[in-house]
Amino acid sequence: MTSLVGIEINFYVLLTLKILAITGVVLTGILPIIFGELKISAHMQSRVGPYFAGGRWGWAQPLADGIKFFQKEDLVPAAADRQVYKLAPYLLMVSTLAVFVIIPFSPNLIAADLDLGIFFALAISSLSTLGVLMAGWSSGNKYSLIGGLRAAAQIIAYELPLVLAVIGVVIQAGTLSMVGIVEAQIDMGVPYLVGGQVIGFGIFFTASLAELNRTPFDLPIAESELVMGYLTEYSGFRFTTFFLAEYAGVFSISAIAATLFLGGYGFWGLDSTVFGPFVLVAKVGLLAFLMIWIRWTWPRMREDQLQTMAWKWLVPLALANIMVTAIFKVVF
Amino acid sequence: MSEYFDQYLTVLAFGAFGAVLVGGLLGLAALIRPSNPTPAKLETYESGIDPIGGGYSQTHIRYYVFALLFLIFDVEAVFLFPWALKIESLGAFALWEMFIFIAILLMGLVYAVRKGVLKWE
Amino acid sequence: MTTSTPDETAASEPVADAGIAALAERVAGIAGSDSWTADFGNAKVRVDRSRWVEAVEAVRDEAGLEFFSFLSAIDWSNEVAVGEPLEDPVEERYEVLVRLSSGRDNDAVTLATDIPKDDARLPTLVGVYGGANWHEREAAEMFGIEFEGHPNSGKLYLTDEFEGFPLRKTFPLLSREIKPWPGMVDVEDMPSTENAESAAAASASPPGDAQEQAMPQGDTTKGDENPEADAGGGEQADSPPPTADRTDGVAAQLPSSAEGAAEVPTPQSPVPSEESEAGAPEDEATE
Amino acid sequence: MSQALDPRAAAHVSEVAVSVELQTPGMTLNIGPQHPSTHGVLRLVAELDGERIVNVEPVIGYMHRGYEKLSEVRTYPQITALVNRIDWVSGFANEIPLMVAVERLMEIEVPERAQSIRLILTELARISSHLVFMSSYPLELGAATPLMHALREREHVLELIEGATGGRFHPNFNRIGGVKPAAGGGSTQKKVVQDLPKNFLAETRAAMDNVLEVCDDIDTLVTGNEIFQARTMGVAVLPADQALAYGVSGPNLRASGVAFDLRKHEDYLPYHKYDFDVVTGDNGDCFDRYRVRVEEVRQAARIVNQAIDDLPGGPLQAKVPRVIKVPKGETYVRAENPKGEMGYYLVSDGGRIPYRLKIRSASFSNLSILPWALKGLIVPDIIALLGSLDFVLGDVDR
Repeated sequence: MTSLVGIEINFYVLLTLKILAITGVVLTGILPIIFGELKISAHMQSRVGPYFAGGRWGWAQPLADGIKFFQKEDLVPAAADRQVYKLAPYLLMVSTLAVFVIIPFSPNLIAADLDLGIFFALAISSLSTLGVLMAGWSSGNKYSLIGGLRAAAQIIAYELPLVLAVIGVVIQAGTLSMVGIVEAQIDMGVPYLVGGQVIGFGIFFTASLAELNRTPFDLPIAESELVMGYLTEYSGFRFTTFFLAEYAGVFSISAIAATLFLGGYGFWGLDSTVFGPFVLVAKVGLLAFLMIWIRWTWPRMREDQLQTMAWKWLVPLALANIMVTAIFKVVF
Repeated sequence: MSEYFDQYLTVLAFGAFGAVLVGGLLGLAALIRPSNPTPAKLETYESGIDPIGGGYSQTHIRYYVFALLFLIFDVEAVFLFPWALKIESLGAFALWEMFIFIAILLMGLVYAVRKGVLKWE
Repeated sequence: MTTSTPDETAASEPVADAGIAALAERVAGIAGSDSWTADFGNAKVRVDRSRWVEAVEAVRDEAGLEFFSFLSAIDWSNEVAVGEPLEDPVEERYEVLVRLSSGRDNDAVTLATDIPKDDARLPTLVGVYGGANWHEREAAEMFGIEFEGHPNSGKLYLTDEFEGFPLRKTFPLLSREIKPWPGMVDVEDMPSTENAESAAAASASPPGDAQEQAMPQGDTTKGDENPEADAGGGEQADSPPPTADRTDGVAAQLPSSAEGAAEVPTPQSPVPSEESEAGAPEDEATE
Repeated sequence: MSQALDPRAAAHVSEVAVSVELQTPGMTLNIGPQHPSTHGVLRLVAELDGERIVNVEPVIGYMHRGYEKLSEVRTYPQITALVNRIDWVSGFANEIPLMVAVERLMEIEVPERAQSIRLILTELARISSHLVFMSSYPLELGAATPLMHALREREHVLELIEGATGGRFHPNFNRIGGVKPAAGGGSTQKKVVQDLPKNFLAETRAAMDNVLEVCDDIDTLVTGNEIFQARTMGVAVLPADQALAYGVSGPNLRASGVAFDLRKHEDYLPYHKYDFDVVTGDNGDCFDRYRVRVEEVRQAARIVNQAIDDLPGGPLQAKVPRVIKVPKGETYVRAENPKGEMGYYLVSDGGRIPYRLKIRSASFSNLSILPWALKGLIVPDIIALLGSLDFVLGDVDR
């Protein structure tokens, strides 16, 4: 028996409630991010962007797109490896949703505060690359194949800085639990971004862009080179699954970054149990805006440059960050 | 034990929910979407003309050495997590020990860079 | 990144004909030829087919003409399937042209060689100028000239199945076979007697007057309202609509219908046309 | 391709041999004709080893319209309408060399005002063409935002061209011996000759200010960007000697350090009256090709401003016979078009239609260096090189 808000409820009922609540939060979280991507990019480019769907500001555009994709024909290329081709979106969505288990929206509103916490999140989230690789390989398309291979190369380059950047936080907090990390920051009075992990945050954010395949690391998709990379052959709602998973990924990685470095659900003077979810979503919005901003500003890197940057700069920098953090932790 | 089990049951449930979500929505879409495949539609896309050879042609993976390096450092990261958790209680000795560990690994990286294997060729 | 105004070009003035003649003479010397012309700003040196490659190479190295502008050919033919036949009969041959220029100043020369039609072969220039590759492929598929030693002799523009050599004068233009081009209206007589009369007047009076007499009222402004009309349409919009009187034969017959007009000394045609309208502002400005 | 001339090719052949030893059969990939980055319908058949290019064979001709053949059945004024469809991004500039060639054979002196108007519109065409490049090139490298900013200014420039000529892309504005009275006025019935629209000069001046501003914006947004520089600097270098031998011209040639600009060397338009610099690059890489174009927009704006300041008065048309018959003769007139050297080799036998019209288009020669230049690059660099060559398929295929 577990408690959500202090009332004893049957575990399975609670589980269902959690799933529904978090699905609701995620949906209400990613639809604005998708809409934000459309609108923010438009305004950055002196355009208006979506305008008609839904009446005001075109707010219903993401929904309209979803409904449109819902009606589209779903094609599996004759040359494709059908099983793998169909399995790939499942794997992607499963790994993306499983990450939401450990995101603390408030001290109590968390699906499961695992002991392994952040370690689990890192492990599960990199599974999505496997989905991408499967999609690329099984399409029977050369662009997709190259795109899938690029995705694999990318995770090799960026998984390590991502993990090493987290270790700095773990040293400071002394726990892997997500709630524990947030509470440590609340105790400390400032988020870790200010409290010693500036470099760690920079590395984590850069690497998470790469993990999400977003510009400037959108090599696996690379529209101008590989058409749509591993997504080239996907159509209809199967394509939408990838699309949703991408934005769910934006949400989850932003939430993890907010939890690790920006103090998660905590904010000075606000009661975490009540305002926690709003505070977290606001921080997620901030990071998502940063990602959108970067995407519509920067060109794309080349994969050799990406590897060089990861191995020659980020990995040594992350190790140095660990050492300095450890020294501070032991000495002071 | 029970709580541990419950926690991972939650994880499993979330994973299952993801699968059900995709499957359910795809199934729902299958009810209303058209399905009219023709050979031309099922052709893989290669810039508008018939593909040359198959899509599964052999290709040269340039990042093999990177993959090896990744493996080594990823294992290192697994070692680092427990150390990072307990460093406060373990004190200076653990600090030095891990520094030596990291230094040895870094030497490997420097060696790889000097050998030129990190050039994308 | 530098922005510069090269000294030798800053004061570049229109090229004097004498300069071009001198250039042509000099290049002819280098190419080992004594046949050159320098008309209309085009220094042209005629070299013998047997010395083609070495002449081009010598011109590149000794005259410093290292910029490869283009290579193409002319089909000198007395028999034509399209267009108008030549006024004076010529010797049947292909003339291969290569245009070379300097990358520093305005020196530029056309080298030409004649090859007979029954033996349309020429050694390739790919070894001298890399850029000759595509140009020679184009000339080969368009004229049927074989460039010996060319590393990649496949078709460039046309499909592999295409038969014939489109730019030969004897190659018919299929669309013209099916439907003759209405674009020749500007040299055809108008159906109305009024215009026929003014035609007589036009041939006897200076252009400005003829212009006014021949101008059907309001017709010329029509083109202005429709400036984006497509290729043929844009031209036609400026002219009166084609009439039943126009030539309906195939393209090869067009010249014969135009002969009448061609015999009249300029200005020949009374029909308000693209040119007549374009001429209007000038006439008025000078009045 | 001659091995002796081409040490790079030889080096690549040895590389290929190494790959063969490793028994990695390559992948053959079609890039184009339906591809986001091939500017239309270019097709590259690339043999890849991983992502590295072993050999590449460009396939062109999807847009071949046979303009040289069509020219042989059209009168000279009709050909104008054909040629401004060759490089449609700078339609006006295509007409100029043909007009000059005809005028040269007919020995017509074009009035000064017409020449200046031609010059202004040619430079506007150059600006609009280069703005397309400045917008599409970053897009091909993955940055979507500069596209909108550069295209917005191009729209204003196109409006100017439309105001003067009546056409945005295909002005068909030149007449043998001068230019056509503008679409806005030009009623011959009223005997009023109105050549340029009323506010043309003021609007052009304002547009030039905006163009210069957008150049600065693009500099801030793109030129200084480190990722952009990493993607373009030192990538796909075209050495000057190779560029010349392949007939690469225009900004692509100047980026390789050759200060060759036909506006300085030829007299097809009165460029000698105006002050402007020939922009050259140092390395011949993609970055230089980009930089040269941005700088050329500034120079073009400078020329336009000067030309507006002292636009001569006078007639728009020389006296020409109403039916154009070009005397017997041959000439070649070339002009510095936005894409490079555009030339017409005109052979007339004295009739109303040309006997032969060879169209030398810049993009054709610029693109012919591809098989040489692409060897040994990797897939992302193909796009970097293709974009930096700034070709238009209509100009390649004609």
